[in-house]
This record gives sequence, C-alpha cells and structure tokens, in this order.
Amino acid sequence: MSDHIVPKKLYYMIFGALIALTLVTVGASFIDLGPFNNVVALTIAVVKALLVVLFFMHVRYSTRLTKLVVASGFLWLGILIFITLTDYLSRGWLTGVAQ
Amino acid sequence: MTESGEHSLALRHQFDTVEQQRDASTLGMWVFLVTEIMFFGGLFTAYVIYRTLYPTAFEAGSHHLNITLGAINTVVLICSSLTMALAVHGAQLGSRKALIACLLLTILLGSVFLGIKAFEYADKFAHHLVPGPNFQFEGPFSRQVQLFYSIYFGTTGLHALHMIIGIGMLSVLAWQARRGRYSAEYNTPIELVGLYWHFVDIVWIFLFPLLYLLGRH
Amino acid sequence: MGSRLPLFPDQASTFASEVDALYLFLVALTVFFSVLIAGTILYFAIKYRRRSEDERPPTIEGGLALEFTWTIVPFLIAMFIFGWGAQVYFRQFRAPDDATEVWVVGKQWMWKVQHLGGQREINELHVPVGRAVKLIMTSEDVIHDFYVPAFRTKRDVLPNRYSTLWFRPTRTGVFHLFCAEYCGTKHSGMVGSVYVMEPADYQQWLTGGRAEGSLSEQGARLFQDLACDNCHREDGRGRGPRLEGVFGTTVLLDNGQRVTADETYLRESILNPGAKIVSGHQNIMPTFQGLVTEEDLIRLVEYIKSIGPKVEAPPGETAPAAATPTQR
Amino acid sequence: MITAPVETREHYLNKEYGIRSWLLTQDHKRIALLYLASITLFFFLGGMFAVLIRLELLTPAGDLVQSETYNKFFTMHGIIMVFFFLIPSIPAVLGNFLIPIMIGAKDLAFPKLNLLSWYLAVAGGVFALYAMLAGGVDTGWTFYTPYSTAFSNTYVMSTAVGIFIAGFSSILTGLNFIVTIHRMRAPGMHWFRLPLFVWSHYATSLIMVLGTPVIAVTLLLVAVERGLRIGIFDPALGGDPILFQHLFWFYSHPAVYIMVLPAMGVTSELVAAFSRKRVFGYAFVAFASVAIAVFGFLVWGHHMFVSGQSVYAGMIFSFLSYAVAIPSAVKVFNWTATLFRGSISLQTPMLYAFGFIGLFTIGGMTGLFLAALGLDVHVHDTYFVVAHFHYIMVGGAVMGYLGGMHYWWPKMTGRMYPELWAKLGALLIFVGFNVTFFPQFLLGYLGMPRRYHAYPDEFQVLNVMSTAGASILAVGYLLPMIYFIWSLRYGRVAGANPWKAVGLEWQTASPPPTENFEETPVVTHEAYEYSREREVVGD
Ligand code: HEA
Ligand code: HEA
Ligand code: HEC
Ligand code: CUA
Ligand SMILES: [Cu+2]
Repeated sequence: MSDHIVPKKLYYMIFGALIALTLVTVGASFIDLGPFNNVVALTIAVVKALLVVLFFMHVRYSTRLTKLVVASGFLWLGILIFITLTDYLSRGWLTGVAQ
Repeated sequence: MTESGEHSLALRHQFDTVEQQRDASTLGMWVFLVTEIMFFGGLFTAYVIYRTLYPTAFEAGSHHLNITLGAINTVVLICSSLTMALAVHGAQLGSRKALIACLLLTILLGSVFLGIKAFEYADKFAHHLVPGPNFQFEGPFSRQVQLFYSIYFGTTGLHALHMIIGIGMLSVLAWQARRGRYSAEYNTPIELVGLYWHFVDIVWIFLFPLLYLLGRH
Repeated sequence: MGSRLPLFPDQASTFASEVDALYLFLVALTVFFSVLIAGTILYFAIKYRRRSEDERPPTIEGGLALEFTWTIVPFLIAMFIFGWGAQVYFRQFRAPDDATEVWVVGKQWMWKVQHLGGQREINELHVPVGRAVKLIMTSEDVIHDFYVPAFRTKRDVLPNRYSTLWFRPTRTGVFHLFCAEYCGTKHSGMVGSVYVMEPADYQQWLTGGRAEGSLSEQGARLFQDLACDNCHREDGRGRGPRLEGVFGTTVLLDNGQRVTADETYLRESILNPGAKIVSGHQNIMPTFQGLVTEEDLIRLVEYIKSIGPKVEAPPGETAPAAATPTQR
Repeated sequence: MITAPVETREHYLNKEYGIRSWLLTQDHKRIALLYLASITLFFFLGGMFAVLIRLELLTPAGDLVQSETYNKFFTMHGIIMVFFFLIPSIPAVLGNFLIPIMIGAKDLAFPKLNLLSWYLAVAGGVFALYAMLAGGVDTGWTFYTPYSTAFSNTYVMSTAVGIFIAGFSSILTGLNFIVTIHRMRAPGMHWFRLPLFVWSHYATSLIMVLGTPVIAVTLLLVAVERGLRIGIFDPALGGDPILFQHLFWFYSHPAVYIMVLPAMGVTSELVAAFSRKRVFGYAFVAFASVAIAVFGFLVWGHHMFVSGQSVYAGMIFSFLSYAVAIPSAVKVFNWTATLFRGSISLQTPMLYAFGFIGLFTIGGMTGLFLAALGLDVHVHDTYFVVAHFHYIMVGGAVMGYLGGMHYWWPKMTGRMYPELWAKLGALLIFVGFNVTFFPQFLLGYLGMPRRYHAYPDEFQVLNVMSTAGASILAVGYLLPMIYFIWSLRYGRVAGANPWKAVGLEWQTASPPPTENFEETPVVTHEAYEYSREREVVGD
C-alpha cells in the first residue's frame, strides 16, 4: 500500500512534535486549570496518537480502506465507552428509585 | 504477522501477484490492530467508568505514581517509534545497515522502557500498592484506590506484555535482516511489525496521561 | 395456583393487566406475521412448484416501493411497541409516595424480610391488599432477583447497594416468590410465598411478632452500642454532624457537591465515611465495614430516618420530581 | 472417512492421504472438514447435556441429580453449544469451504492462520473439556460476577481460559474472511456480484473482529479477579458487577448475530437455488446483513433491563433493539418474495430453509416481546427467554446449518445423501423442535424461572411435553449423522452440479480440486442469474 517513501526529515519533525507535546502535557498537569486539565491532557494525547497514526504508520498515504479500518476501530471503542457511560451518568435521574 | 514472509519473495500459491499478497498482509495487520484496540478497550472502559464513579480515589491513587519515570518512559517510547519508522525507511531504501541498526536501537529502547517499568513495579510492591490481599493504602477509600491500581496494573501489564512480544518479533527481524532476507522489494514483515510497534506506542500515549497526569495539580 | 395445566398466570397486582395487555397484543401480532409469512410461503410453494426439471422462471427485480413498505411499516409497529413497553416500565419503576416500606435482604439461598415494625420473616412476605408496597432490597453475597410472577414484576438484588421494587396487590391469596437471577447451588431453592391479606388480617398479623421493637428502636439501641452517639450528639456538640433531621435533605459536601441523603447515602456514610465528607467536618469517622451486618445497617438507617424530619414524603422526594418525562 | 469417487480425478480429498496430510493441511476445504469433525463432536456433547437437563425437568422435584450437578449441566450445555458449536458452525465449516470458491479464489488469504484457528478452537475446547471432566463449571454461560469470581468453587478458570483461546480462533477466522473478501475476489467479481452468503459472512466477520476481543479481555479480568483477588467487578473489592454485565453483553449480544447471520446467508442461497430465482431485493438483503452487524453493537443493554442499569439507558437500549429488528424483517420479507413466480422444488435443503424462515420469525418476534421494557420485567430470566433463543438458535441457526450441509454435501464429498431419509429427518426435527420449545413460552409467561433444578408442581405437564419433544429431536439429529456417513460410501455420485444451481461453487468439480478451479474464473454475471443458467452452468 505505501510505496510512498516518507522523507526522513518528516519523521524527525513528527518526532520533535511528539516530544514537545509530551513536555507540554507534563507541564500543563502541574498548573491548575480546573476541569480543563483533563481536556488539555486528552486533547494532547489524541493529537499525538494522530501524528503517529498518520505519519509513522503511513495512514496519510494509505488507501481509503485502511483509513476506514482505523477509524472504525476507534469508533467502536467510542461506542463501548460512551454507551456504557450513559448508563452510569443517568442513574438516579428517576426519582423515587434508590438506584 | 506470523503469516508473512516465510519464503521471502516467493509468492504464496493463493495469491496472483506480489502486490495482492502485500495488500492482503497489510490489511490483515490493520484488522488485527483493530482487534487490539478493542482488547485494550475493555480495560479503558473500566477505567472511564470507575474514574467517573470515584474521581477522588483515582486522583489519590495516581498521586502515588512517579510522574518523572512516566514521562521519561514516554520519551523513550517515542524515540523507539522514531527508530522503528527509520527502520522501515531503511528497509524501503534497501539499506541493510540502516535497517539492522535501527532495529537494534528499537529493541534497546524497548528494553529500557521495560526496565523502567519494572523498577516502578518494584516500587509499588514495596509500598503495598499491588492490589490483592496485601494491598495497603492509608486513606479513606482504600478499596477504590485499589481499583485504580487494578486498572493500572492491568493496562500497563498488558502493554508491557505487548512490548515483550514486540521485542521478540524485532529480534527475529534483525536476525533475518542480517541474513539478507529483506530488500527494497520485499520488506512487508518489517512494515507490519512496525505498525504493531507504533500501535503499542499509541496505547502508552493514552495510558500516560490517563494514569499519571489527570487530577495531578 | 392449583390447576394441573395453567396456561396463564394469576393476575394479582395493578401491573398484571397492563403487562398482559401488551403481551396479548404481541401474541396477536406474532400470530399475524407468522401466519402471513408461513401462509405465503406455502401458497407460493404449491402454486409455483417446479413442473419440469429444466424450468427457468423469469427474473424479477426487486421493487423499491415494496422494500420501503416492508421497512417502514414494521418500523412503525416496532416504535409503537417500544412506546407502550416504556410506559409500563416507568410505572413499574416509580413507586408512589405513600408506599409502605419493607426491607429485604437476599443471601444464598434465602430471603430475609424485615418490616418497619420489627417483624421478621424468612422466605415469606405478608402484605395488605390494595396498598402500595415498596421493597428496599440488598444482598449479602451475590446477585439475586426478587420475582413475583403474579405481580408481573421483578428486580435484581445486588450486593453493596439498595435496589427497590414496588407493587400494589389487587387480590388476596398466596403467590410464588422466586429468585430469578442465578445465584449458585440452591438457586432453585430460593423460593417462597407472598401472602396478600385483607387489611384487617394484615393488622392482626403485624401485631404477631415484634418482640425486639420496631426497626428504628432496634437501630437506636445499636446506635448506642456502636458508640455512634459519641460523635453524633443530639445537641450538635459531638465531633460529627448532628444526624437529626438529616434524612431526605440535601447535604453539602466539602468538595462543593450536594447529595441527597437517601438510604444509599446513609449506608455509604456508615461503611465508607471518607467517600463523601460533610462540609465543615474532618474525615475522622471510622469505617464500619465488616463490623455491621446488612441487617444492622438497615436498623441504623431506619433509626436515622426516624429522627429525620417528620414529613410525609419518603426518600428521594427531595430531589426535583418534575424532571421525569412520563408521569402519570 | 475418505472414499474416492469412482473416477480417479485428483481432488482435495484424494490428493494426499494420512493423518499428517490432514493435521498439517493448509487447504481451506480440508480445514473446513476438520472443523466439521470437531464441532459435530461438541454438538453431540452439548446435546447430551440437553438430554440430561430435560430428563431432570421431567418431574418437579429435583430427583435425578443434585442441584449442583444440574447447574453444571446447563452451564456446560450453554457454553459448549454457544462457544464451541454454534459460533464456529456455519462460518468455520461452510464459510471456510465455500467463501474462497464462491469468490473464485484459490484459498483464503492466510491459510496458515486458518489452520491455527482450528488448533485454537480445539485447544480452547480441550480446556473446557478438562474443566468438565475435572468437575465442571456452574456459573451459567454468562459468568455473572461476583458469583463467578468470588463464590463458585468450580472450574471457572480453565473454562474461561478455554473460551479465551477459542475467542482468538474466532478473531482469526473473522480477520481471514475480511481480508479474503476484500483482496482475493476473482476478476469481475465486484461487491454486488457476491453471493449473499459471502455478504452475510462479511458482516459476521466484522462482529467477530470488533466484538470478540472485548469478551476475551473481560474473561481475562474475571480470571484475574478470581485467581489473584485483584478487584475489578466484585463489590466486596470496590468494583461494580454491572460493569461486567456491560462488557459481557457488548460481545454476547452481537455474538447472537454471529450465530444467526451465517444461517441467513445459507437461507438466501437455498431460497434462490430451489426456486431458481435471483433473491428478491438483493441489495437490500446484502445491506441488511451489514446493518445488523453494525446496529447489533448498540443494543446490548436489553439483557439488563432489571439489573439495576439506569432506567434511561434501558429506554435507549430498548429503542435500538427495535431498530435492529427491522433489517431482519426486511430479509424475511425478501425471502418470501423471492418465491413469487419461481420454480420451487421442495428438496430437503429447501425444507430446512422454510423451517429457518418460519422458526426464525417466531423466535425473532418473541425477541420483540423481550425488548419491550415493561414486558421484559416479567419474562426476564424465565423460560420465555429460553424458548426465544432456542427458537432462533436451534430452530433458526441449526436448521440453517443443516440445510446448508445438505445443499453442499454433494460438493464437499461428491456424493448425494438419501433424499427420503433426509426428508424424514427434517420432519422429525421440525416437529420435535416445536414440541420441545413451544411449551417453554407458556412456562415462561407463567413465571417459571430458568436455571431451576426443581419447580412447582403445576408446571409439570408442560415440562413433560418439552422433554417428550426433546426425545423426538434427538432422533431427528441422529438421522442425518447416520445417513451422511452412510452416503460417503453408498451415496449416489453427485456430479458437479446436482441442483442445476448457478454460483461459482457449482462450476467446479465435486469434490473440487485443491486449487478450487482449473483456472481462475472470470465473472461476468450478477449472482443468481437463473434466467441465463444455460450459459453459466457446465455439467
Ligand atoms: C441467534 C441468536 C439470537 C438472535 C438472532 C436474537 C435476536 C433478537 N433478540 Fe435475543 N437472545 C438470544 C439469542 C438471539 N436473539 C439469547 C441467547 C438470549 C439469552 C441470553 C441469556 O440470557 O442467556 C437472548 C435474549 C434476548 C433478550 C433479553 C431477555 C432477557 O434476558 O430478559 C432480548 C431483549 O430485548 C432479546 C431481543 C432480541 C431481539 C429484539 C432480536 C431481533 O434481532 C429479532 C429480529 C427478528 C424479527 C423481528 C423477526 C422477523 C420479522 C418479521 C417477521 C416482521 C415483523 C417485524 C416487526 C413488526 C418488527 N433477546
Ligand atoms: C446453539 C445453542 C444451543 C442448542 C443447539 C441447544 C439445544 C438444546 N437445548 Fe439449550 N441452551 C443454550 C443453547 C443451546 N441449546 C443456552 C445458551 C442455554 C442457556 C444456558 C445457561 O442458562 O447458562 C440453554 C439452556 C437450555 C435449557 C434451560 C436450562 C435451564 O435454564 O435450567 C434447556 C431446557 O430445556 C435447554 C434444552 C435444549 C434442548 C432440548 C436442545 C436440543 O435442541 C438438543 C438436541 C440435541 C440432541 C438431543 C443431541 C443428540 C444427542 C444424542 C442423541 C446423544 C444422547 C446421548 C446420551 C443421552 C448419552 N437448553
Ligand atoms: C469518631 C467519631 C464518629 C463516630 C464514632 C461515628 N461517626 Fe458518623 N460521622 C463523623 C464525622 C466527623 C462525620 C462527618 C464527616 C463525614 O461525612 O465523614 C460523620 C458523618 C456521618 C454521617 C453523614 C451525616 C450527614 O450529615 O450527611 C452519617 C449518616 C453517620 N456519620 C452515621 C454514623 C453512624 C451510624 C455511626 C455508628 C455506627 C457513626 N456515624 C459513628 C464522626 C463519627
Ligand atoms: Cu438467589 Cu437465585
Ligand atoms: Cu441480545
């Protein structure tokens, strides 16, 4: 699929970005941003993962099918987590029920 | 992944073209990685649910993790991803030297990661933070903190297991590469193991903030 | 009970007719579709039976109109059933405010029942006809399930939490009580009877066995025995918060959150006091995990409830009730 | 087991001989037969437990065996039937054999993985058998915590490990199918020329790949909690048992579609072949398979309506359960419409197809009872549920499997089965099945809980009927077993295309050569082009 040869320079750039983001996320965790701490940490994680997937794993240069496979993997994980969570978050909404 | 590259360039009988063979192997690897996502997914779900239920306990638990070691390990793993990517690059260019060197570096970095992890585990052992009958935690919700550590050991243990398997596969590749098995034309196994290795890296990219960072300040 | 070959269960609660109506509707629907499909298949199979070995029937491409019809019509029917089922479900889950409370503890393999007056029963439950009854249930070990077919209702009974079940019996008689969640070796022996009685008989039954005093009285004694009253003093000068009037109110926690002080909260406060700390207090209360049984917990909770505000409304009612979409 | 047909043409069965040539084979057709042997064994083993269950339930008192033994019976029955028989049944036998042929390929994409899958399935089975012989398991096939992790003192661990391993078998099969269907199609075989059997296996594979890992990790956690007392689900250790149920059903609900989708695929083939018609609304049926696979992942909570799950989550799950029923309905209607103006021949496979459609309809419609929130509160964990799933799994999936076995038997072995005996068998199974399981609907609505070793007297009459039916059913299942074996030696030689059906599998010899086709076929037609049959089929 990836006959495309990614230039070395790009690898180094991605690598630099990943290291930088790691430092940022560690640094940010020591600053109190209220609920945004979690948002920042997770956003950075997602960005890092995306960089790895797209460039180190060559998905950027791959077929639509590969992209679809990757996306569905994460989508299904999302389904599992999200729907399970709806149960826990909506417990006790109905009054008169000791959950 | 065991499937590919038994008789190097040889086209196996069920395929018509080398192209088709390679496409099939790559797709197979990706589908396999999806199953891996779901495999870790069960644990991630447990994490999300329990963190929602017991936020304070989880924060208390994560305070006992060593953020410096976690961060160093993250960097180590990212470096290993880079060397892995370079290994694939070397293979694609047909440079045997670069390929072997990068594979060995990747193995080395992976081992460093495991070493640090082992050190962290030992520390948790010493402090009775390993869930089970010997678990001790001073503080109000020791049972929920224990849950945090169940998930900590579950996820990182499984991750470490994947690293070990990865290192094993890399060693085989390095050995085969030394014997001249791979070339610019044929390097699918390198590429596939590379995908696997990057995947393991991604798992850690999520584990690190989830376990070490959230609720830290 | 009685008949050798019953085909339909007794109807003995207000839910029975609602559930049965839905059931009969679905039976009719199933018969309709099964007959429709089986009939069509048989009709075609005969009409278009193969007459010669080399027969070549014409190709018939599918029709969009047909496809849409048999997508949309079943969908509408399905949505109708969904709505109906959900309505019944909500009624099964919302206990009326005036329900009589009864505590139930399940354990391998028996049901232990405690009435507010202190009466205890095992594998039996006596209730008056016509009155709403609300069971507050927990388990000492694994998951069980309290099931009374004649009432058409059941609910899982879980360890480490309270679940509730309510019904309003409409007929006197004796009905099966089953454990409907597999719970180990004697799961099938975890059965009993529900006695629905005339109110007068029920009153008489109640006066039968209250040797140890009502649940809250027993709880009051425990409260002293366990030295809770060292810290929780009526004058409010103890190290812990005053518990009078706490039940049913909203408690402010030290992390700024608010929780309703219902049974579950009280239970958690005793077993795991550090989990939710009352604002303005230190986390010094020891845990009573392992020191009190589920039944003792019930007594303590009932005691704290009894010194709660003397409002008519039972638990949970302090939270805004208007939020529920399906109210009667 | 192997008998060479009269002519001495070389084919996959006579190419090599000896145990080694079987145990190390990489030929998908031989691997399919390996699976056939192992799942048949498991089916009869599971059936034996069913017989014991029914015997115990003949009388209200628990008099045949102790309750702990009974509990092991239904647990082992459920586990063996689900994980070691029905999940691999159609995909691993018929799918394995036919998918490469149907798409015009020489083999699956990864033949070695395919063989590995079989070994994993067997290894998993060995663990389960070990558990069974060592003393059994008594958790129910659902392994609910905390019973399974903290209370049961039976062989939970080795069973869980067995299922874990078998799970990887299933994952690898699914992976192999997906890659094969994407990458190995013959020239001209584009997606909308695929037989519906292939579509339904594609959908099945999606579920295997996306769902199975979750049950694997869940059982791993159960084993860890049980073995090391590391708390995850046990409330005594701070965990939440309902989380286990979420994770379990996230796989196990989609798994019921793993069991039924392949049977639907078989039914599509049978209906087309025995009415010589293109399946009505081909594209709708194809997409319905995928829709079932995808939406099937969103409804797992309908097993938890009374578990303590939130009322609102219950509503969502109920709603989605109704949504996922629609594609099934679409399929049923399209099969029925396919018959219209067809040339219908009531040979045995078609009888099974009709059986499937009818019983699946009843089973599916009773699924709608269960998905109705207020009604499920009453019938949950009663025999109504037991009847529901046996209607779909035994009446539906097993019938589909048998129908497929009859239809492709001549292709697999080169021999015909005896038609008259086969019709008798189909009849016995149909009658026996209904007598066994229809009374269970009534029992369930009356309130008889499942997993009960003893029950109140008034339920006896219906239980006796059920047991009587099961005896008929047992005879019904033994018949095909006997005449299939018989036919290997004495059956009429079938020829390449005994049914005069279209489809690539009928264009190659019976049994097919190892490489499936003399030369890679080029596909120029849609599937089921019966009106052009003469050009396509060479006999
Ligand atoms: C192959 C297996 C299989 C299949 C395909 C299904 C299909 C369905 N199942 Fe079933 N189910 C099981 C196997 C299966 N089930 C098992 C094993 C259990 C018990 C597990 C345990 O606890 O041990 C179970 C339990 C179960 C429950 C939980 C019961 C309980 O424990 O309380 C529910 C609840 O919603 C349910 C619903 C459904 C629905 C809505 C479908 C739908 O997909 C059905 C769709 C089909 C049709 C609807 C029929 C065709 C349609 C028509 C003829 C047209 C008319 C249609 C309309 C008007 C809509 N099932
Ligand atoms: C694919 C799935 C599958 C299949 C095919 C079957 C097939 C059958 N099942 Fe099973 N069943 C389940 C899946 C399946 N079941 C599951 C998942 C459960 C739930 C388990 C749980 O609660 O955890 C269950 C539970 C279950 C129960 C409920 C037990 C309880 O809750 O207490 C009953 C009761 O009648 C039953 C009966 C039958 C019968 C009579 C058959 C018949 O169709 C079987 C007929 C086959 C034969 C009879 C084989 C022929 C064999 C011989 C002739 C050899 C005889 C030899 C000797 C007697 C030595 N099954
Ligand atoms: C060492 C002193 C101490 C003892 C003994 C003690 N408590 Fe407490 N209790 C506290 C303190 C302090 C708090 C408030 C902080 C908190 O919520 O943990 C509290 C809180 C509570 C609450 C929550 C009150 C609210 O206002 O929300 C309940 C209920 C309770 N205790 C019940 C009991 C019971 C029942 C016992 C005996 C079995 C008991 N306590 C024993 C100190 C004590
Ligand atoms: Cu208690 Cu079943
Ligand atoms: Cu389901």
